[in-house]
Amino acid sequence: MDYSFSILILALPLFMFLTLALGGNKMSQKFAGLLGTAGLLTIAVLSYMVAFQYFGMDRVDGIRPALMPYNFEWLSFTDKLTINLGILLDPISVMMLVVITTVSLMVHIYSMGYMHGERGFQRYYAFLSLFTFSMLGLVVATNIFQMYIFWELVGVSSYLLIGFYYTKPSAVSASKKAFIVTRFADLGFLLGILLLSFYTETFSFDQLTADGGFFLTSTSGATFMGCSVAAWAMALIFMGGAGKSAMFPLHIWLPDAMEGPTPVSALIHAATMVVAGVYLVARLFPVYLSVPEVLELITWVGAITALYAAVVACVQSDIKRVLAFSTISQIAFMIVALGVCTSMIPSEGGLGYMASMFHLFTHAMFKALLFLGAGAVIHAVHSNEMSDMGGLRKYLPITHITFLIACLAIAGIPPFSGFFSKDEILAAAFNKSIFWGVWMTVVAAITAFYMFRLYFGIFWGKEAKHEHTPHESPATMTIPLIILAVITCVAGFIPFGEYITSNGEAYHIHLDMTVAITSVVCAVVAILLATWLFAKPNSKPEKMQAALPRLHKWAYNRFYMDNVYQFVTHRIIFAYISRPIAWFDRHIIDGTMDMFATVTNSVAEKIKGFQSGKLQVYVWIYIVGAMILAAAAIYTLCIK
Amino acid sequence: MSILSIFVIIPILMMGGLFLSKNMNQIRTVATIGSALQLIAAVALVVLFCGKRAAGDTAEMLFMADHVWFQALNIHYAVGVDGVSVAMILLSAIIVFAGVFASWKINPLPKEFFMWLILLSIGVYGFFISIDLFTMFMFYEVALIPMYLLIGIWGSGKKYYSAMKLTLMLMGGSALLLLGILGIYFNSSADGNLTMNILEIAANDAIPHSLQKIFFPLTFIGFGVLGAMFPFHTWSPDGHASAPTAVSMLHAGVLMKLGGYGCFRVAMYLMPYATQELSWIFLILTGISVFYGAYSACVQTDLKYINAYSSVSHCGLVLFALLMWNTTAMTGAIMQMLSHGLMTALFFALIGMIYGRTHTRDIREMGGLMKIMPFLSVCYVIAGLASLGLPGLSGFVAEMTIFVGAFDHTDTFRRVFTILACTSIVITAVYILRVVGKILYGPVQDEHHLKLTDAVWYEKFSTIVLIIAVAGIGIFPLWVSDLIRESIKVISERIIQ
Amino acid sequence: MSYAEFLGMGAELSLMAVIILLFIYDTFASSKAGKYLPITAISLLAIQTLYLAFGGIQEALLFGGMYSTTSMSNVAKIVLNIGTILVFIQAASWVKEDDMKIRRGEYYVLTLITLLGMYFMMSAQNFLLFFIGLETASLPMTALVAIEKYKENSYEAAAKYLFFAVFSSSLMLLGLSYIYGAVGSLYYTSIAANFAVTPLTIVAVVLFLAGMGFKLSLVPFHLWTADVYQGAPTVVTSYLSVISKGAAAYAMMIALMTAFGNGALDIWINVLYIVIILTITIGNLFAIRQQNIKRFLAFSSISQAGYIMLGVMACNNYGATSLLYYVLVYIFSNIAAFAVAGAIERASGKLNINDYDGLYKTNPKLSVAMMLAMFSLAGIPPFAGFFSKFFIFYSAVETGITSMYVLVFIALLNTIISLYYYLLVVKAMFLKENDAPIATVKSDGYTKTVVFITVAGIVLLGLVSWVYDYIFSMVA
Amino acid sequence: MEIPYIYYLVVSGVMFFAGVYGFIARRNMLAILISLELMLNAVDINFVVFNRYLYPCQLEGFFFTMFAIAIAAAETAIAIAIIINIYRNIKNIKSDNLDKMKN
Repeated sequence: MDYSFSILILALPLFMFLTLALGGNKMSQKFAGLLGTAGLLTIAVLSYMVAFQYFGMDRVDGIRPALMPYNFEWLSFTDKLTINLGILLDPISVMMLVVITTVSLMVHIYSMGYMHGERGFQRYYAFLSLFTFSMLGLVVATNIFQMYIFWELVGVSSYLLIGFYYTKPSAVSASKKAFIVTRFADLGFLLGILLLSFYTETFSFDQLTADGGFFLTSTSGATFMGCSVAAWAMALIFMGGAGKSAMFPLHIWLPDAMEGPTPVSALIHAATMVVAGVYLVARLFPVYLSVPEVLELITWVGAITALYAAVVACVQSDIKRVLAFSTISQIAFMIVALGVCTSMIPSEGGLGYMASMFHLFTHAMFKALLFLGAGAVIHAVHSNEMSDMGGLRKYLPITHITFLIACLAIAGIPPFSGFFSKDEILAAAFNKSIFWGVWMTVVAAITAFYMFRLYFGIFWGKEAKHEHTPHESPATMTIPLIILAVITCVAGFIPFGEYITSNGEAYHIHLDMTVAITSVVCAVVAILLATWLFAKPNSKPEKMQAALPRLHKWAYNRFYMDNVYQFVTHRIIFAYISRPIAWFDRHIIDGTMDMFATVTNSVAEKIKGFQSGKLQVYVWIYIVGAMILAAAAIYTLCIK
Repeated sequence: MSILSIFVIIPILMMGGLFLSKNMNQIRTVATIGSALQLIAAVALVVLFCGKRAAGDTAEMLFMADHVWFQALNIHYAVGVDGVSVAMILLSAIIVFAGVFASWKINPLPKEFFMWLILLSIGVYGFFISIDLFTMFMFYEVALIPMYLLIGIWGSGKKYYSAMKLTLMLMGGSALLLLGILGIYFNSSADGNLTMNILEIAANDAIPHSLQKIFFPLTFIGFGVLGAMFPFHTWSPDGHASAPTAVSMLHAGVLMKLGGYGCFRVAMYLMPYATQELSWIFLILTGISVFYGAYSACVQTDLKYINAYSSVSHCGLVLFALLMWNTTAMTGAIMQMLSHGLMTALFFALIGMIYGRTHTRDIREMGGLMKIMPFLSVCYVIAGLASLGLPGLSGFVAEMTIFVGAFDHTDTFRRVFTILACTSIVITAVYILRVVGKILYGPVQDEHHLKLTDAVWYEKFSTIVLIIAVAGIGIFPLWVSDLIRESIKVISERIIQ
Repeated sequence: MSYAEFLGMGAELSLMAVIILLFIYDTFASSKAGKYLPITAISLLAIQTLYLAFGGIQEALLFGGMYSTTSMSNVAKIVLNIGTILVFIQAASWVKEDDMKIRRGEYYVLTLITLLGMYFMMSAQNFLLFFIGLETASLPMTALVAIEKYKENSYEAAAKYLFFAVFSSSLMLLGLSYIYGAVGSLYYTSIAANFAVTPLTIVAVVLFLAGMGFKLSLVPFHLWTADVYQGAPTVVTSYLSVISKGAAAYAMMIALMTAFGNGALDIWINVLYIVIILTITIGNLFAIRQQNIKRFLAFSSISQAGYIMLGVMACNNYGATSLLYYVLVYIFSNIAAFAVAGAIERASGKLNINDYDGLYKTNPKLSVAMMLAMFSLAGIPPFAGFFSKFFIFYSAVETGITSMYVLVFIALLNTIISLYYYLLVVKAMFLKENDAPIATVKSDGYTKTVVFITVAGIVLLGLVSWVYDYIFSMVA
Repeated sequence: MEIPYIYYLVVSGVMFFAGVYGFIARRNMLAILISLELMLNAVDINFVVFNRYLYPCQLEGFFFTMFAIAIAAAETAIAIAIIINIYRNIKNIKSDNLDKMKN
């Protein structure tokens, strides 16, 4: 079958970006918006075609082979190591294509309403296209270095979009923070790639993942600080993923990233870019399987993050921050799901792979929905603070309904999509060990709790004063909500195992009833608790705060992680390294150089006395000099 | 008469033209036409070179020519280019071209300014084309001395001090160099017929190991001073800070590359044994300058100082990669020279333009320029992204090549320094974003800035030329790296064997 | 000895002829015709130079071996002649002044007599002739230094020069007498033949070096230099700084290479080693602090003398060639500097470096000339000074002795210091802002000519390799 | 009986260094001039003595001495002229006054 048109999926957004960036300020806002949206619509259609073709194609001995319609040499380091740019089509990349283009399309449409009349509207669309281009390039990467390239590009486009309101200092610092933290993670990624490529002498995925054995043999023997080099390489690469996917302790950039326009948060910081880490691990899944100790690490990181983020989300008052932390926690679910895998075969411990991909898919939809909904709310009340909201359900009916659907989905209530995917994850966790199962179930329960705290806080509770009564958003904003809501309702029934599994063979999803029931029960209990606390305005929440103040305070301040970072960057880097170095440079190094000059001058000053102008002194020096020279010569030649 | 001599003849003619020209317009015409011709010639040279290579001419140097100059001392005027020199010539041509436009409204004494600038470019071109030690050294010094007047007359700040310091330190470097060159020459051949021709010296390979250990440090430090190697870099912050725009561009963009070029063309190529023996010392020094420069850039408040220190860091990376002496790393080093040359030139051009409007370079006194002068700000962001190694711009390609190459060494010592060097990409991001955040974003600091205007056509032109070059290398790196690699191979293999 | 042999000393004879002609002209010319004296002197000397160059003077050994003409000495004389011509051109505008009118004849005659003395000194193969030449060169020089006898400082300069000269020459005589006592002859060849290293001969050689060190103003025998240079008329100073220095350097090289060539080699090599280091360094250190341009150039010429001595140290053909070449280049550079300084002095009476602030605004041509001279002295390419320095170092290292590398290294470090103070002058002229710079100088044709010629020389002497190769072919 | 030549050398040496001392110590320029004469004549004695005793069969030293005397005379003439000139200008001939130019 012919996939040559798939190049357009990359070419078009790049073209859109260039047009909007260079010609943007010539064209009207409306035109720019329509242009961008139209472009993205085409891209979406194209990627649906690809998906249709790809999944429509019948299996070759049980699996769908990976296709590489394009793969050309971009830069060659050595005879073996070359960076190629190309397009790799396999189940997960095609799935990602669908997710990205869908959400991106929604966001494009939505933004026409949300960003209406903003300064730099064209710039905004240009950046969106740039991001779409980079993200698509990332998912279709044929080799790890191409992935790194686009990895950096999504980083920069997210930087640009977070800092979109560049006159707002908070936005600027947030964008800076986001870029630098992820950059730091990418350092690990880069070092990992270097290690990996040094031993395997290849970047390309199909060779790396051919079978884990190849990788192990090529690095066999080499160890560093007790661990095998393979483990180090994969751990470092995961560090990159953790940075992008905001895993603890590299998560701190994501909450601040909410300074960007809300649609951006929906697209980049909820649905697509932040799952890049998950995608990376999934991409290298066979390799990770060959280094179980790293998988163990991944599981722990994911689990801790999930719990941490969930707890913090319970007490945040800024609705976007709540969503941000829920995002972190949900991604952690996917990470855990990958971590708990033990083999390639879904039925024997490889379930998590499918589960995490499934959750990635559903989560992208309902989390985008949540953010867009939150955007609509903010649009209506011009504030992010829960205290300025409450009782909005009669003003924003559509938003209310869609938001509720999304909350149910994320809480894991059947029949919404979130239920199915999360259920698979929990099942996978229980497969690994009861410990992880319980842990994740608890987290799921907390998730339900804080989501409904949020829901009630926005749409119920007592009304806040509004200077002008809030009103429902324009159609451009509501239509995407509705579409996403619909997807959220039906996505759960997609036979996901047919399409994506760890070993590529079809796997029939069957609900593990015990797991499902426990999780649903927990969720319902949590929701009821939330209802009891927040549905009607009352003093119970304050009482609870008073009951355990320390915990609340810590949670509210996100366990002071940001302060730790503040300390590291400003105290250590700036005060204790940079300033001393700068001082050393100016005073010691430079001082030495200047010292040569000053010494020379002072010597010149000292000896000026010889030139006394007195003839007889001159003669005296003359004869003494001659005598000394003679004496020296005699000493060297005759006596010595 | 080789076509290479064109690169020396055109500037000389330009100086004649400038000398005769009466008013500003004539000066500009001469400068523009001349530099354009140089650029065309450089491009033509690249094409011819690639053509010859493609035609299977595998000689180490092409377009060679050799005229006896001082019979008695067998000093020749010998020229020839390999891929590296071609790349460097192209770089110089681009930057000179951009520099002419960057100093379109130079004042006072425009005529003298351009004449000195062109004299400098004569030195640069001559250095890159010549393969005779004496001629090379002569052109090297020709390139150095105009800096004194260019900074001293048209500079700003404490220009006298900076100019004097720069000149004296570089001359100190060339003093070591001269001794090294003489030493190399007098040991250039086992059988009495001495030569100054680099290729012949390399072919003879007659320098005794014991002497190599003396002359290698002499030459390497001698060039390293110009390459801003720690601890001989202190001329560069002051020098750059005080220099006028075009001069900073040429100086950081091209002149500092003379250092790196000389380091491998003379020091490493002619004395492979000493390179292997002693490279560790200089690895330490250059490794230091890589992150030392980056860290000191973090706390500077003067735009030009920030750039100067980042130049220290990047040029340190160049020498660092050279000292890894394997083909990949050295190729990366040359590409880093190219990319750093272009983007630093871009940086200094933009800083000059911003300074020309705000009359301050202190980042604490600026802010929100993105609103006021969008074009310059966007260009600045692009330059910044290039500098912190964003894929699709030249910096990324060079750095990645360097790191991959440097990683080829398995011994712990080099590993550690490679990883240290890698960390610089994070620090770079820190100080670049710090500046961007402070001066381009955020609220406007100074009400007077609101009246300022954006770039005018010649400024736009000069920046766009550079940006195109930066992006060109970043997006299509393959031809550059191929151009460089096969020439580097000869040298690296010579060192490794 | 026949007439034909006698032509062997054609250089001296022709010079004497020039002197006599000038003398007659000066004596009998009417005051009206008198103002053509300078051009006459210049053209006569030029003719004589051409005769030296193309007159086909044979190599000869006359007066029982006391006197010898070689192609090398011939070249050396040509070099000195060129310098003298340049000085004469420079002097032409000076002798037009009123209080010089009556003395212009004396000036030219005396100068040429000193030149004659140098000729003899350079051609000598016997210390008697050498000594006579030396004194013939230095005694009229005293009169020249004092020629503006009512001017401030001139008598002081003259007194210092004279007493110092006689003192040093008497020390040198003492040395020569010991050599005579030890060897029994004053012929270079026979001294070289039976020279034995004893404390006596060592003292003798050192005293000889001291005597020459005075003329070359090597440290520690240099202290007269700055005062005399400052006190003497600028034209005389430039003559003193280039011509007599060059002649002394050449004569000293000949004496050291032939008379003290083999036996005494390691005596003077070691002594000179120390002396060179002292000379270059001390000269530089003093030059840094000078304000008066003439004193400044005096100290710079001291350190230049140190570089010249490197050629003597090399003690081979390269050394001799490089020495002559260096002297030639140095003549051009220094005379350019003195010509500019003199022109400015005559116009404004200002001699301090910080009076030159902003000179470029008012006198672009002069300042450019001065700058090129400074660059050439500092050894900046593409100007001749760079080449001469490089070749001097080349010849020194060519010996292959390690200590020579060290010496060259020290010299190189000193070039940095020297660059510093040469740049100070450039800085004053080009960089410094000054609202009241020296007014535009109306310089006459002679000054223009000399500045033009010297600048042309500075630019071309290096790039045109023919000069060096010619000297080399003459030396070898 | 004959006086050994070493005695002459002692005399000449004493003369010479007396001259040096006088040159450095005396302040009157005429005295300095006289000291110079002492030095030159001491050297002349050396030449003559060496010639007479060591190399009696040649005349080189004698001739040298003659030239040296002649030159000394010339030098004295110039010196006197200059001293007179100084006297005209500053009305004394103390060598201390010759330090207008220094450093």
